[in-house]
Amino acid sequence: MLAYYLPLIVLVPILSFITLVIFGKRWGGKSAYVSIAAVLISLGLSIKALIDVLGGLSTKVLFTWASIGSFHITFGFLLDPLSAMMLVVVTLVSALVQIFSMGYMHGDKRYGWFYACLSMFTASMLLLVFAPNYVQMYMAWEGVGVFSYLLIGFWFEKRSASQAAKKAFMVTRVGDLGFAIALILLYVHAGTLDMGKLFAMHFAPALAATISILMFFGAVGKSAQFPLHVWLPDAMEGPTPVSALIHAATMVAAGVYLVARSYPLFEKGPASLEFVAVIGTITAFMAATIALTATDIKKVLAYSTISQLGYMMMGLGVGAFAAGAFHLFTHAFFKALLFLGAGSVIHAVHSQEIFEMGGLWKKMKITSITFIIGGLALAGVPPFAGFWSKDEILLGAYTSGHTVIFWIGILTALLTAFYTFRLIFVVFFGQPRADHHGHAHESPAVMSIPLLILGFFALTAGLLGSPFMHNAFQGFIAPGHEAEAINPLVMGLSVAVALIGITAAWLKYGTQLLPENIIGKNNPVYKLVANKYYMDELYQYVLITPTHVLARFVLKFDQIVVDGIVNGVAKATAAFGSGMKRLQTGYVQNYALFMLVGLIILIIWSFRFLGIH
Amino acid sequence: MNDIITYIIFFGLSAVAIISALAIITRRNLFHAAMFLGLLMLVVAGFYFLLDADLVGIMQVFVYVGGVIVVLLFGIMMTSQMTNVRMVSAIKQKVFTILAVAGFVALLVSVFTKVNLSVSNAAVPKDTTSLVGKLFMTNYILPFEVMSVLLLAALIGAIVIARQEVKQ
Amino acid sequence: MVIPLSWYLIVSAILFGIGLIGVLLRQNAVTILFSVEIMLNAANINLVAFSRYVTPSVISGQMFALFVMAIAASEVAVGLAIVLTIYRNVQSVDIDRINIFKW
Amino acid sequence: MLSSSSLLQFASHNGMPIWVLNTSIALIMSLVVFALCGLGVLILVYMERKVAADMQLRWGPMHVGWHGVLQLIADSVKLLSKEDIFPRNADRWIFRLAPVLVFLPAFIGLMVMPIGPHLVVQDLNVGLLYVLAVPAIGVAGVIMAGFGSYNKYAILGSLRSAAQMVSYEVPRALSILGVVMIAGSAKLTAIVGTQHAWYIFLQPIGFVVFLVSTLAETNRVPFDLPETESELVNGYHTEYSGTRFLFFLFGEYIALIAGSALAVVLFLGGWHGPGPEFLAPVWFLIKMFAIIYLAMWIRWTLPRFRIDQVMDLGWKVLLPLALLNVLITGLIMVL
Repeated sequence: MLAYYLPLIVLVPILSFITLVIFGKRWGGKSAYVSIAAVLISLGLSIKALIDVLGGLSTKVLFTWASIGSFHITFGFLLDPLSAMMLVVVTLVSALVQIFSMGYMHGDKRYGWFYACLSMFTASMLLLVFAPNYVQMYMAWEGVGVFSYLLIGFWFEKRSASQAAKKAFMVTRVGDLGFAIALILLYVHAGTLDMGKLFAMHFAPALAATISILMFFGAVGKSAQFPLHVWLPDAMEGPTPVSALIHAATMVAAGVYLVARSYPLFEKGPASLEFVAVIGTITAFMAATIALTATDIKKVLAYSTISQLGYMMMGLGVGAFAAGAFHLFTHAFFKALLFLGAGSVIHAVHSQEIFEMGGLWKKMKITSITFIIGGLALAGVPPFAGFWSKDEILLGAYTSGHTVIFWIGILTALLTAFYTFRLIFVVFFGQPRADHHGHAHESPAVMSIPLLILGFFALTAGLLGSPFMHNAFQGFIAPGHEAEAINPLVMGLSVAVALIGITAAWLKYGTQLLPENIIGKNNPVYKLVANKYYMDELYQYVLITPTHVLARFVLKFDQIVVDGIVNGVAKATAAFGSGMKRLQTGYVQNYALFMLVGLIILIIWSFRFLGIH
Repeated sequence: MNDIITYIIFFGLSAVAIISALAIITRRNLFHAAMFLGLLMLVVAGFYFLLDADLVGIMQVFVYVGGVIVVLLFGIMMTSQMTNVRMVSAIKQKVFTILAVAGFVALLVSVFTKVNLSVSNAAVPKDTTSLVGKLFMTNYILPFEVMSVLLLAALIGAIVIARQEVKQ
Repeated sequence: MVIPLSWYLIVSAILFGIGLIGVLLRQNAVTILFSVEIMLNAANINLVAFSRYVTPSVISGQMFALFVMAIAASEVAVGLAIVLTIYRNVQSVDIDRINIFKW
Repeated sequence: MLSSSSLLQFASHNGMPIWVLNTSIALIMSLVVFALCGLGVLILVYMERKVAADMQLRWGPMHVGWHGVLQLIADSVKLLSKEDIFPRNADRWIFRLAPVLVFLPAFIGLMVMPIGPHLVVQDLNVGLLYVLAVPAIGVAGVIMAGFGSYNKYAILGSLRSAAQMVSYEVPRALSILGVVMIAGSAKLTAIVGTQHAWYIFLQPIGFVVFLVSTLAETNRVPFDLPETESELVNGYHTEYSGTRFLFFLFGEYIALIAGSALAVVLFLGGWHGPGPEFLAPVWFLIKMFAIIYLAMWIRWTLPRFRIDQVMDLGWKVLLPLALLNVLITGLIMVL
């Protein structure tokens, strides 16, 4: 069965990008329609692809991109359940984000450029999802990086935005280095970068583990895992729809997708999976604790994203491949929902500080309801999407015998529920804490309708993988990985901690029952958490400051020693030249005379010594 | 007897040639120098006739006397520095130059007299004009074409260089 | 063939030397142009003489002489144009006035 | 060479070296041609005055001799007896040399003209080139005349004249190419010999271009820019008088004769004509004088060009026409 519509899924947004780069400035507000139309076409084709895959299609469309000797780089479109799922998620979230942006970005002076970047960002991600080989994946991976850089720094007039963009780009590059080394190792040992061939090959476990861990470094960077998570909270400087796109479907999902896609490779070196699980767990727990203290609505959501990504990695790491992918799927919806909801709130009150909000429930019904749906999904309350997938992951950890990881997961779930509802209670309930959002009102339809759609998905997406539907999703994604039997203990525990968390949040923030400060702000633990475990400072002192010192030393060395040598040579040459220039009289006749003398000498020499008679 | 008249012609031409060449480089009046140059060209044409190269001789007259000399005279008249030009260059290399050139000429002459040149007694072709034409179109077609391009370039180049900038 | 080849060569060498002196010593650009013409003609005499004496049936020497004439013609045209331009710019054709190529 | 085998035999019989014979014959022939030229010029001047008068419906010279035929003798005597004037700052040698240099090349050019089947002084292989090249030396004479006179009108006239002559040399030489291509030789006798049909019928464009550029070469009206009385007094010979002026006059008329003779040789079948062979020179002269009459007719009927028009005509009309003629001829010959 031919599937030549697949390239169109990527090509249409790229065309939209080219068009908008050329005409975006002239068209202004109208450029949104081009981009949205493009992404809707992609969405339609993606749904068709998904249906085809459900109908049993699994195909590759390949083009030869470059041939270097015996090394052929193909450019292709791989369609299988995992990529089909991702296609739909990416294009759907992208479409909704773009529609939402029509309201959110209304009147921005670089409107056309914004949509151009969104188009290309989406296209890069789609290309990454489609990649049948690591070369294409790496290229698309970097494309995602570049356009995330452009979008995070979209308001580059703001110094913090441009700094955040640089930080995001550079931190992810650290991870990319590992990825690149992994690819080189792969090529050296296997001679190919085609996934199908690679996965069918045999690798020594140690080698596979090394390669996998290096590759995982890439994912650590892109998916903001410990210890390279520091860029993501700062990336909140970008426009909120961009945050939604980054966090839900495109950028951070790329890392998880990489691990999921390369899962056969990881399985060849089991140690790497342990590594993934540990990193995921640390990330999940650490980010959750930081989220407890964050007061910026987007920062809270950002840390929750990191935490959830940690969950996904944990799931993948403990062997629950389908659960990890499933969580990626559900998370995309409710996290996009939460971010767009946050965007709606910010749009209304022009502030990001949660303690300046409050009582928005009365003014923004749609936003509030959908946001609460998203919060419930995130907190893991049944029957919302997040419950099912998170439960699967915990179950996977439990059944695979990772007890410590399991308990930390449970604890993290508790924290998640707590900080999510802390956010909800502070923002939407109680009294308005600052008077400057008296004018707050519900957002326009272009913003609220995407919220409703996402709310629907956040409510229902989880059911696809629930036991009620016989774990249809897992069966679809990973037919080999049979779904675990329901464990009432795990499920009950998870529901319990979610409810406990919500209750605690209600007690603390929904009522005045508890005193203002249970934990003093000077408590060292609080300080540690509020300062994000001093990670940024650590980087500052361990990496950046020494680098600066080294750079200054190198600069001095260059200025004094290297430049000294170079300038010395130049001065010597100049001195020699100014001595020799006396020979250059500027009179042609003078030169001609010396030519003549030279000629005479040459003739005599040739007669005398060459023996010409 | 026929030989005598040939000798007379040769020496006469040589004498005139050398005298006019000397005159060219010593006359302070450029117009006179140009006249002597014309004379020298005619004498050289005479040498060509003596050497049975009638086409080259005619061409010498045609190109040099009819063309080059006229152009030179034009140029001289336009620079309006015809008479009493300063002759000796400010560069102080007079003695050395004359020594070097004398040495060079002596070297050439010694070579010419000492080297035994193989002289052939083959017949001279009758109609050189058509032979030259054929050679231009066969063996020498590339130089011929290159030469035509060169002449065109020289023509355009001379016009471009010498044209006065038209000021508005 | 009564006159030996070397006589022609000697005459042309003398003419060449005279032209060379003119090029090296004269100060007027036009005179230098004249001197260059003398040298070219001296060389041409050589070419034709060799052609006549060494390869009488093959007239390549004459061909070369014709080519030299064409080159000389273009040389005069361009050279004169340059002299005129120099004259317009510095009101002189003395070449020691135009040593602006010097450092 | 007039030479016939009988003369050579005569020479060898009497022990006379061949070079003496050759040289003496050449000298005698030159003298004959010179005398003929002098006579021709006298006839031409008289003819010009009569033609001019005829064109203007008047008598012309009538007093000296029958119908004024001796007027020219009188004029010559007057000119020869005039004072020889040197302008004060004139460059004497140049001034003296100029008339000779105008006159002599034109005269030498006539040396290769074949008047009859064997009536030619020197029949060169490169005769055609010779008749083009040698008169070109006259340009130098014109410039010398202007420069030597130390007179601004003379200099302007001579520069104009030289520019004009050099410019028209190009279309003139190119217009002849067609004839050379058909005849397959640059030898004048050969050109005439192959001319069973007059080349004017085969080369009409060539003939027109040749005639017009010959008129310009010889500075005849309507191309007599160098001596436009109204602007340049009398051009390059403003300062000349007496004998030297006579030389210029001679030079100009000989140039006209040479041009007309060349036209006859190239286009009008040379000496060919009905009747016995000894009539050949007569036919030649008749044709030549027809051309000369045509030139005079043009002179007295057409107004003068401006200098820019002259240059335009030469470079923009005649040169392309001549090239076109060569192209067409070549195409026809190849096809």
